[in-house]
Amino acid sequence: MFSKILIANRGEIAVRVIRACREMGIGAVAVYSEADRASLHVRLADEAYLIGPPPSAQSYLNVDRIIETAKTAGVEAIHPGYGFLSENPDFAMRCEQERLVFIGPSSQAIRAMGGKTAGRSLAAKAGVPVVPGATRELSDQEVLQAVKEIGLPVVIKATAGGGGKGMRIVSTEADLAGAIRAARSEASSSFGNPAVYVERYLGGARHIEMQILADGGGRVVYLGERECSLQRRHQKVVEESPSPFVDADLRARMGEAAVKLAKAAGYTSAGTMEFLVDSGKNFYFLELNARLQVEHPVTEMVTGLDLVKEQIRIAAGEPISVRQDDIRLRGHAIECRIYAEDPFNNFMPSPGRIHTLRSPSGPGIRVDSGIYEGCEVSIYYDPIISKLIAWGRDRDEAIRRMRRALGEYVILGVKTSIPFHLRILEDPQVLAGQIHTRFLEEWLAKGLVGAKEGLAEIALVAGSLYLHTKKPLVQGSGGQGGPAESLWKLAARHEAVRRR
Amino acid sequence: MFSKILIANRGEIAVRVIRACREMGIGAVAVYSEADRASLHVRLADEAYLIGPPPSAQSYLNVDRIIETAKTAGVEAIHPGYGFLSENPDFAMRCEQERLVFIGPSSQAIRAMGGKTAGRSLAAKAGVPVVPGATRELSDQEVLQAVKEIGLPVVIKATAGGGGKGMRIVSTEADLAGAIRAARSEASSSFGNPAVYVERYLGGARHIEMQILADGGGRVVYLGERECSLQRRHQKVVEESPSPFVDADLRARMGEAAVKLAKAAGYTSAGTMEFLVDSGKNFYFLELNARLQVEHPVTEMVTGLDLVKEQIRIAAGEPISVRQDDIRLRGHAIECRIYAEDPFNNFMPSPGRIHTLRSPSGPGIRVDSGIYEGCEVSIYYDPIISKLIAWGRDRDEAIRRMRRALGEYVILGVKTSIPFHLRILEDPQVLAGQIHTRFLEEWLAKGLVGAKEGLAEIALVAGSLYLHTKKPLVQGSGGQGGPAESLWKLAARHEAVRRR
Amino acid sequence: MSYLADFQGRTYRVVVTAMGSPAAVQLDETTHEVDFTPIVGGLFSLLVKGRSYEVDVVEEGEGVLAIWVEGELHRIEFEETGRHRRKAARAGGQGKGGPQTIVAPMPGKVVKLLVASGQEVSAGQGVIVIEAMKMENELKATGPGVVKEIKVQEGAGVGGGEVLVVIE
Amino acid sequence: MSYLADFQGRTYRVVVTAMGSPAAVQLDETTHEVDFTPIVGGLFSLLVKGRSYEVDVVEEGEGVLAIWVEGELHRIEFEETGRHRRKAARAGGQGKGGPQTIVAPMPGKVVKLLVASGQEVSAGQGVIVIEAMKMENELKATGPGVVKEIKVQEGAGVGGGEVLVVIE
Repeated sequence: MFSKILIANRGEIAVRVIRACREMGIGAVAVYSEADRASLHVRLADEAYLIGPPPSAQSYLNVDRIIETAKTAGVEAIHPGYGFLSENPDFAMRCEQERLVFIGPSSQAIRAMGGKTAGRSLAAKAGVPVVPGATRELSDQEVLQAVKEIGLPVVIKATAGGGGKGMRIVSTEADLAGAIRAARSEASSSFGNPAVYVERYLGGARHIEMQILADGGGRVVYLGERECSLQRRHQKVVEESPSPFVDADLRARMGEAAVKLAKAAGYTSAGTMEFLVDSGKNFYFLELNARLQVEHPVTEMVTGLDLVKEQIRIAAGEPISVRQDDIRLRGHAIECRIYAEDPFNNFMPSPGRIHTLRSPSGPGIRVDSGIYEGCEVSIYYDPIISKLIAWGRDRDEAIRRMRRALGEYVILGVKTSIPFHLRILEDPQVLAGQIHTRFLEEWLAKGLVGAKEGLAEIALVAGSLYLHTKKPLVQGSGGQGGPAESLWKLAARHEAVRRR
Repeated sequence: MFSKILIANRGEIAVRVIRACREMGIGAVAVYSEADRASLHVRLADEAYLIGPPPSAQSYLNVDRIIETAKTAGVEAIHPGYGFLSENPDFAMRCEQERLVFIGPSSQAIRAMGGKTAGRSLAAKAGVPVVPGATRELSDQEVLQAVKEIGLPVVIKATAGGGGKGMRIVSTEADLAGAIRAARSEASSSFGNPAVYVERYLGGARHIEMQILADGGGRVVYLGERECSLQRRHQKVVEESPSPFVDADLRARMGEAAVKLAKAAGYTSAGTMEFLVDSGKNFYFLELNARLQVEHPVTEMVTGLDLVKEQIRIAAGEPISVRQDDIRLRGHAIECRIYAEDPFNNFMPSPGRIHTLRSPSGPGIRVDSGIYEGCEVSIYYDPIISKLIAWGRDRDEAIRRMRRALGEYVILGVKTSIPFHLRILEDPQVLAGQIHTRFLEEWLAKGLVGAKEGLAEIALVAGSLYLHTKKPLVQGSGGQGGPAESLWKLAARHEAVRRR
Repeated sequence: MSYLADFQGRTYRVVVTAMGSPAAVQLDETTHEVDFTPIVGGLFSLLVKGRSYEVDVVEEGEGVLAIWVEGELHRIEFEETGRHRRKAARAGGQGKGGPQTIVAPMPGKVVKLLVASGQEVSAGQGVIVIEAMKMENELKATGPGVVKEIKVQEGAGVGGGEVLVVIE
Repeated sequence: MSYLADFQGRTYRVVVTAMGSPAAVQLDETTHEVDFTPIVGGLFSLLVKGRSYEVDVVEEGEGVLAIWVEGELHRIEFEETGRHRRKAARAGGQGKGGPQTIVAPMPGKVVKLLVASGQEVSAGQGVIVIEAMKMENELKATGPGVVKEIKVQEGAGVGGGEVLVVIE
């Protein structure tokens, strides 16, 4: 087993990997940009090294600097988290060359499957159904041509994409050029690669993905599915496991297809096969995510496995710790991604200082967070600041726990998606599990429900008392019956409270 | 189902019950003493009512006031938590008379089993082995007489006891009188009942208890055991489920004995049968805890059940939600009780203001806490301020997660047992599961290991930099090379950090 | 102490008639007895007829309070009555037909300008693309007009609230 | 800036030779380069040769700092060199044979006095019982002596650090 690992990432996922390292007795080495000196992952790591200025291209994507740091710190392996360099075959290859273990699939496997187009073409060869569209990257001109063939609506996707970045749905020809430009630009800044392709957009389908683990000894297992249909702008918003739509038969068919594909690609480590599933329970392979997923905790909570530890063990040459027959899904888990964005203002990103933070806890609740009270949410990076995960014996209990925990979660100073999540999880269709990939967009088009009724009075009362108590005592400006005296009483009461 | 419940308790357990209510859509009504106006349970409840001055006898034990509050608030049921009125048959009977549902066993069942002596005598009749000793409360004189018969060492116990209160082990005759006095006095102030009895003290045995649920329809199930041998002064310190000592056969034998006893007593709700288990896997009934236990979360984490919800359902006349055959223990859970006490100064209670609080989270971690940053830990109540629970696929992973989480848990302003727990969970015998009820006392007699080496340098460096930076800038008092200028630079850097 | 409080287009009269435990606050016609207890920082615990509320208060400007109750934000402007200050006229003036200002909704970077000075724009037309937190956000014209002034260039960093483009 | 720091019976000489990022601190013979970053309140993040430490600092008195590093508390007394103040003599004087003071280790209530004024006590003998947080704690004589003064009575509330009984 490794004695020290470098984590080439930041935020909640770096914290997640640090925790796994600590539990395994492995030293955790963080890297940070100048914007992240005071970040939680730096504080919690055993060691931390500066790797460059705030923009990702100069820090978290700076391969030379990261490799150099790994050597200085004397680590044996690098965990890339998700995003950044996690699916970059050149980085994986560079690690291989430098005799650093890349905690993920081999560079060959990433090339074979990690790029979205390569994965599609391999799947088609292996006999797994794929969504109609291109199987290689396209020029702008070729995209226009392909769209003519497959028909609108289509989705433009970055071949190196992930997390909804570099992805645009296009329903009218007029929007095509702009969408290609935006997708390339986002892809370029997020993944250092502007390549895009196009595929048919299957509206009304579900996005369901299958988690697999594959080790160097040839064992491949599937860990059940995740339902990820609740998306906005192709960003997953809420994920759950199991899917309310998947029965044992469909799970086995999808799981076996995923295992077949992983074997065909010589894939190792944790990976996810994304599928679109239509109402007839037909599934179409979308892409392989050749890394840990943001939403891996829901699988962890229903299987009891720790996917990061499995990744590390596999990278160290150890076998997966379970056999297919021993994998049991228990209960139901659901995740809400807490974004720093304003759901009431077109989901505008909301960087800033978190001046107040109260986190939920108690039965069935897990918080994977990269924030703390007083921290800065930077403009430079992804707006995921925390993930809230709830487990219950069944879907109903999981959702009730999630709502309870969302109600306890107070993040002030930046806007967050918490009110959005609370409203999603009260929708009757969501509660019934009747969702698809366009569900949230359609639901949002109806407008977000505003503030609950009846709280304005409380706010008005609280505000006036707040102003009243903070007023300098000398300034007794009229009012009914000796305000100065009553203010003194109040001050005395506060003192008493404080002394208690 | 109830629409509103009053929680006749405070601290972490009141918060725990509030969370269950919220998840069930039931209104949660808190009560509080004058010392608890700013407590977490008051903040989180839907409603909260003052019930008296700080001393428990005038507030949390004030039956009339609690009943009156329940009626004013219009609740249908009362959850007593643990401690306080939870095992008081008069309170349960009063609820019954006032047509309020007591969320716990009937007053009859508490009388039959809840008092420690009554439970012992019923167990003996039912053919469940008991520890030798008295089966009724004794006068001081009778205790002395009984000790002559059963021989030293003995343990003096409050018949109404729980949580290690009103309990004293006596090894020499000289200590007997003082121990009886102390036990009666503690019992009186904790439970409003000075009655004590005596039983043989079985050194070297394990304390293992069996969780049961029993509903009004006659269904009784057992949910596996908890190993609670790590105790100090008869207070449990670390609990786990399953016990590393219990195999399937012993579990079934103890579980069936517990079920038999519960049926004999006409017991309903959640309850715990405590046993001493010797090295030959013989078990002796100690007592029934006719309430929710402090350590119930470890059972929840391995069974997936929510015991508070089960209690509420049973009280509302609904059946237990599982059958015996459906109960599966998954993985391993361990709990550390976080006490406000100083492990390096004879575990002196440590009330005060918590000025700094950072709570752990992430995979497998649950925090059931009654504290927040800025809160006061009162001198009036029990020193349990939080419970940290870790789940893992096996005991090793659970312990590693617990150590990781204890390392993340920072509570400053009061002393806590966290360093004590960290040291316990590094002991080779504890790791091997070789523990018994005297283990911790013997282990403590060897002396607690002090601070880790090598950190003093960091403290010295940090302290000097702290003093240096907080110094007023005007006061440039010598030193090497323009301290005033470098201080300005530092200030500028801080500003930059803040603006980021 | 008496306040006029503006919230969502309505003005409320709020009078604190007694402090202490409980305090009394008259809101329009009704008097509320309130136990108002400071917890820590801007967090207060309110008990109103037994109902428990957690309320976070942040002062955003003189008399302007952001108040969260049960997760919902209320931004309220309080003015003490008897003080004869006039409120400043509301900033912006985004009414139809008048000049529009396209303002950065958050700190970020200008990725692309989609219009040129002097160009005519229609309602809903994209004007500028701002990137923050790895997401591109296209800001649109709220109504038709002519681009009068472009105050930033591509690649520039901008602060939240900064005026980027003026359309007349 | 240069300090003498007393920790666990040893005195260290600590000199801050440079501020900035990193700062430099000379401890006895060795100079440490330290990135010392304030996080929030009394929490600081230190990077020393890449090693990351979270350090909480609380000022308990002038120059007296309680410093937590990785869960371990260090109580250190710093004195700026060049300032010619003498440290106050250490309080207490609990040496053998001298007068003992039995001090309340925490706020609580006197449950029982186990000795009377003028009574002889032996080492380890129980002197007084204090209750706090529902636990009774018997405070014992650290050595033999005679009870000189009892400063509290049964049932009284006492503050942490309050002298309860004096034994000579």
